Amino acid sequence: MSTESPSKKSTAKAVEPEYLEFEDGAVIDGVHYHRHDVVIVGAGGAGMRAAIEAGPKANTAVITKLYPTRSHTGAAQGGMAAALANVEEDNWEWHTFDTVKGGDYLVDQDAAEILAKEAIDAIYDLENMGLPFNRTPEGKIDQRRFGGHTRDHGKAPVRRACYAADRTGHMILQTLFQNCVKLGVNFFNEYYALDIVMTKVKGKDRPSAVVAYELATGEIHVFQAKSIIFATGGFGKIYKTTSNAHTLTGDGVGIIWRKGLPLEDMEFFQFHPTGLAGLGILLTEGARGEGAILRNASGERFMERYAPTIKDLAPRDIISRCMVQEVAEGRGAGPLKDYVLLDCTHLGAEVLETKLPDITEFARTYLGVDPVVEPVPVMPTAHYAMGGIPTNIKAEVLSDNDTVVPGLYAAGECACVSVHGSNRLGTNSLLDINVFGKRAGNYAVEYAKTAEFVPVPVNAASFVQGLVEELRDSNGTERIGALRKELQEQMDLNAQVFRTDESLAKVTETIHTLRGRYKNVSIQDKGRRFNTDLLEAIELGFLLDLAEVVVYSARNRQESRGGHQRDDYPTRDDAHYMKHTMAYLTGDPHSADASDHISLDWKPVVITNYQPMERKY
Amino acid sequence: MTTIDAPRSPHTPATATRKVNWEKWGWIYMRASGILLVVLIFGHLFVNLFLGTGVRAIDFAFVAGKWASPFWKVWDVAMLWLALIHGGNGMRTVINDYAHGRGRTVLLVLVAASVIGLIVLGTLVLTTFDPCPAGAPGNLVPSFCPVNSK
Amino acid sequence: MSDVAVARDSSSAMPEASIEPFTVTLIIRRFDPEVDAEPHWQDFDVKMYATDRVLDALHQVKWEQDGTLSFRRSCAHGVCGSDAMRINGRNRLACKTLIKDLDITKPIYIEAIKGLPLEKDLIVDMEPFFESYRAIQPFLIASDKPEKERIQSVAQRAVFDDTTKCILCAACTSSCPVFWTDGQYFGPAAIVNAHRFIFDSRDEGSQVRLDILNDKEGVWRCRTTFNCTEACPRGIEVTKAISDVKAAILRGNPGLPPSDLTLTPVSA
Amino acid sequence: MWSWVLHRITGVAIFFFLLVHVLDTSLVRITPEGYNAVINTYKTPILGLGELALVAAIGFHALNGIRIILIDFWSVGTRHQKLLFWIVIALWIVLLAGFAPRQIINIIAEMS
Ligand SMILES: Cc1cc2nc3c(=O)[nH]c(=O)nc-3n(C[C@H](O)[C@H](O)[C@H](O)COP(=O)(O)OP(=O)(O)OC[C@H]3O[C@@H](n4cnc5c(N)ncnc54)[C@H](O)[C@@H]3O)c2cc1C
Ligand code: HEM
Ligand code: SF4
Ligand code: F3S
Ligand code: FES
Repeated sequence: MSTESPSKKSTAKAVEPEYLEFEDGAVIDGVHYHRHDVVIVGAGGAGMRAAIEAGPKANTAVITKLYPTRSHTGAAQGGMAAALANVEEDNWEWHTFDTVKGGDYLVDQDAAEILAKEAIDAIYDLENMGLPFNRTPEGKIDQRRFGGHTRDHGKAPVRRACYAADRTGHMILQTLFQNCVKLGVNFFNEYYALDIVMTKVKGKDRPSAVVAYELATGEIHVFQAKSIIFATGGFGKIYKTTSNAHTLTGDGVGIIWRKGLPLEDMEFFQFHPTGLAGLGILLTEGARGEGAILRNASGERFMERYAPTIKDLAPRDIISRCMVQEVAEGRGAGPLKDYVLLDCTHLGAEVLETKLPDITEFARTYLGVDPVVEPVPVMPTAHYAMGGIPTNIKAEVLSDNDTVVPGLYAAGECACVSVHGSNRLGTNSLLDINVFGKRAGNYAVEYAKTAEFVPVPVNAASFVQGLVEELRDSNGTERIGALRKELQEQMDLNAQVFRTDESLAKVTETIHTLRGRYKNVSIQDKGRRFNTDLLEAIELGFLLDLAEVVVYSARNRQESRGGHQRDDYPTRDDAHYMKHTMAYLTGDPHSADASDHISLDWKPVVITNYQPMERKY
Repeated sequence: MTTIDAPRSPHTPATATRKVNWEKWGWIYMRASGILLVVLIFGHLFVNLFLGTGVRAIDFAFVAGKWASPFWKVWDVAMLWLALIHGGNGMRTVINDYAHGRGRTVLLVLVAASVIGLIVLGTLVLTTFDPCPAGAPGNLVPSFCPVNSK
Repeated sequence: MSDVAVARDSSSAMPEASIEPFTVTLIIRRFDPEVDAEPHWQDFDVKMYATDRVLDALHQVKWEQDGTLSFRRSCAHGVCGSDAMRINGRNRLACKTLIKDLDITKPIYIEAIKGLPLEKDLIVDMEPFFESYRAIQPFLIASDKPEKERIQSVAQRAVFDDTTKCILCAACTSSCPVFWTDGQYFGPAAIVNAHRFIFDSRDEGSQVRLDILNDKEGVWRCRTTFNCTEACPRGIEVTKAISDVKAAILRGNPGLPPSDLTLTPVSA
Repeated sequence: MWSWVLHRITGVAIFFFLLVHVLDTSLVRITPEGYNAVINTYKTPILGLGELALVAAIGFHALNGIRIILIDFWSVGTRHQKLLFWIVIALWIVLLAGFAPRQIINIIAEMS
């Protein structure tokens, strides 16, 4: 271990903190040290798209807690939007408009323009990499309709979603992985990033390394890098009912949050109305498009009461809210009266088998319910985090409304550019991960080409070492499973589609108590190899942090907009809230009053072409 | 606990060496010979075990009588070659699956040796066969033998 | 406690009684590399609902009884390929196997997939599996640089549709008796992924992949036992894919269908 | 799986029988007496049953061999592999039903 700084410029003063000098691959005091120009955290769609750009141009490493092909991008079904105009007239400007309107005007319009414009190349890139899109009779990429995508600013639905059967996400994930294999991308599989090291350079915090925990061995690795890209996906697991994977615990967003960097628009979470009850597995909107009907316990078609004209085809947010209301007022079906029913029985076996084979299979497999003869239990399911790590259009992470953190990038669901505003349009997320994943990769390389390595302090790994050892030695009485369950249930009850100041206050209280109980947690697995017990505890820590920011930001936004529906403030309030929420961690998270450790700020929305209008279809 | 070797130590595709591809031809041979063997073996079994009084009918005279005809000679030579090579190659597959290292080599050599040995032996027997060996008693040899025409 | 009677009662009265939890015994093959010399079987009783999956049962053990139980999982609905394991002697995804579809009057036996090195409990080392995958060059090899998409007819796209569904769960490879013998065989999953490109009309690397699989450890080792086809949670006709590759090797080319495009000149 | 296990077992068994069979048949080249002596042992009841097993084994191996060949070369063979397997079993039973009674009668006749 050397006390010398590798940075030649800082030789003058000996009072600088101690820095580590090491070779790539060195092991010092049991900690492994690596050095790469670019380090990407996460190997979902966004991470691998970035790796495909960065891999060939710079010394790149990808750290991922899952084998790349296990990432949740693979679960996406519907499609990926791009105005190719392969089947009918379309252009990217219409796509921009739809995105802005879909996001209830909280979208940064410069970013939305890039999204829509670069969508076309993003699709061709994927096709050229080998993605097996469905084809038109002319052999071109086929396209289909999707909610909210229209021609000429809302005149009629347009066929804009490129797709590969109902497995678009799967194909994207596989294709990107295949190309990573082709390029020989350097993956560190089943490495959990748990911290980012910030080094003070000329009084400013600069990211110098990522600290990761290797699942197989329990060893700690420090990855020094010039550019670091976060692509760690969403955090749907703060909710009980979610379409998200067990592993979507928002680690990346949590790491950034703990460093005092801001998180943007965290109150906006998309709830998809038709998830399989209790499981959250998604049933496509297409079912209602085909004529399926939502019913309560007494068989009543309750949407008739709430939306007399469009009934079951009302927007996602409205339907989700009505469903929750039915259940809250005791009209839920089932033994616990905790779900409503999606009735497809009148559609007939043929429509179900041919047009909706997937949901038919899911319902049969997972609920043992055959949609041909019985209605399917459904409830809204937490689906997508619109908010996340704030970035600009170069995918650079921001430390406030406009200051860039040099060398730090974020892309995909963990980031907030913001192209989704307060409500994401279907098929725009697969697009987001490709467009901004690619950008992140390119800008990260560009930066790494000229930048110097930021020195890594000697104690770089100590935070993670402490976290891991403390938890491993923890012999408390609280079970992680029980704490997580309570968090998720309370979030479902109080911070789901239907929020009031009262409910949000209640769940804030829950989170505070859970945080206290979390200190007394019991870790039964004391081993080093594949200690998933320990990692679930760490993940729960991130979930608690993020749930609190979501709730706190939601409490502060006293209006209803897109995915954020406040019952006590049921309308959109552009005068006060036409702006992004920026939340910062400013104190000890254990303090009783959330306002003692979270502070909020606002960030203006970038408006280029489209002035806010009432959102109706 | 399962322990396995590293998969396929450095891979050299067939094109790199351009040798005869034994795996492919072996595979094809198993099928081609299989088809022929169905005819040959069932014919053989039918004639030997089913016609007449089954295995009781078999004795030197029966065999010699059959082999007096070139038709059956060719039949049996073909069956001998096809079946032994088919079986030998099949045994090779089985050994490759379950035996490793020295044991594998030993077993493979044993199989190869017995196949070659038996093919040579069987072919010699068939080609040099004399249905009426000198000095054999008439009741043991076929009726057409000179012993019996006296 | 083994409450077999409860299980029998509720199973007979399903689905009405499905809201009543019943007790199921899991017998899990445990192995902790830091402690055990050999794997051993351990029983757990869990309270389950008819609609629960084996994955839920494993979670209940991990979350409420024994936190040391280790297994992989992510999506929980059969699309990520994390949790292939041997359940009652058959390779399945734990998240796609419902308790009620098993015979709950008997204990459920759960162990890691076979043929790959056991790491801990239900976790195996997947590296040999992925090494075979990488060896068949699982990516599009094409020299042209089109401005837009490459043209491919609907029929050409259909030829390899089945094998694009693979989620690399290893259920097939680790159910193959030939793979069990020495782990040297490429295995069905690698062949499935080679098939996906060999029969893609846009690909130019078919010959290379056919050569790789025309090898000692290639397709000829498949003895058409069909275990792979039966294990595949995505319903891929694995053995058929292998047969297609064998046929292509014998033929010397993939024998793709001709482009049947109804192309109208786009010059105007 | 089981079709393959049986195919393998029967294949190996037949191979070993064939080794012995070629050797004993070769005795014809040496002396008719020697050959007949050996062939007579085939006519004991125990080996009579063994012969039945041999025919059963060859029968299964051959029928299943044809099934494998169909799977390999018939474009929809893989899809019907289970059906083909049951056909193999059915034909095999028919084959044995034809052969076994005669063989058993022969065995009994030999014993008396
Ligand atoms: C059921 C479902 C259906 C959907 N359908 C559509 C659709 O049709 N169209 C559409 O556009 N969008 C859809 N979406 C949304 C879209 O799929 C996701 O938002 C998008 O795939 C997210 O990609 P990502 O790369 O950001 O994250 P992910 O694919 O989730 O990847 C996250 C990666 O980060 C890694 N990671 C996480 N934490 C750590 C850590 N601590 N250390 C190291 N690595 C870590 C993981 O290993 C993983 O590789 C759907 C989402 C769901 C859940
Ligand atoms: C009667 C006609 C026969 C047919 C149709 C036949 C067919 C086949 C076929 C197609 C295979 C290849 C199996 C595969 O690749 O999975 C095979 C394998 C084999 N055969 Fe035959 N065969 C016949 C007779 C014989 C005979 C007479 C013997 C013994 C000498 C024999 C011994 C074997 C062996 C040992 C194998 C290898 C088994 C394995 O790899 O699992 N077969 N047979
Ligand atoms: S072919 Fe099927 S069983 Fe094999 S890895 Fe792919 S999905 Fe899994
Ligand atoms: S299980 Fe194995 S033997 Fe062939 S048919 Fe499947 S690869
Ligand atoms: S957890 Fe993803 S396939 Fe089972």
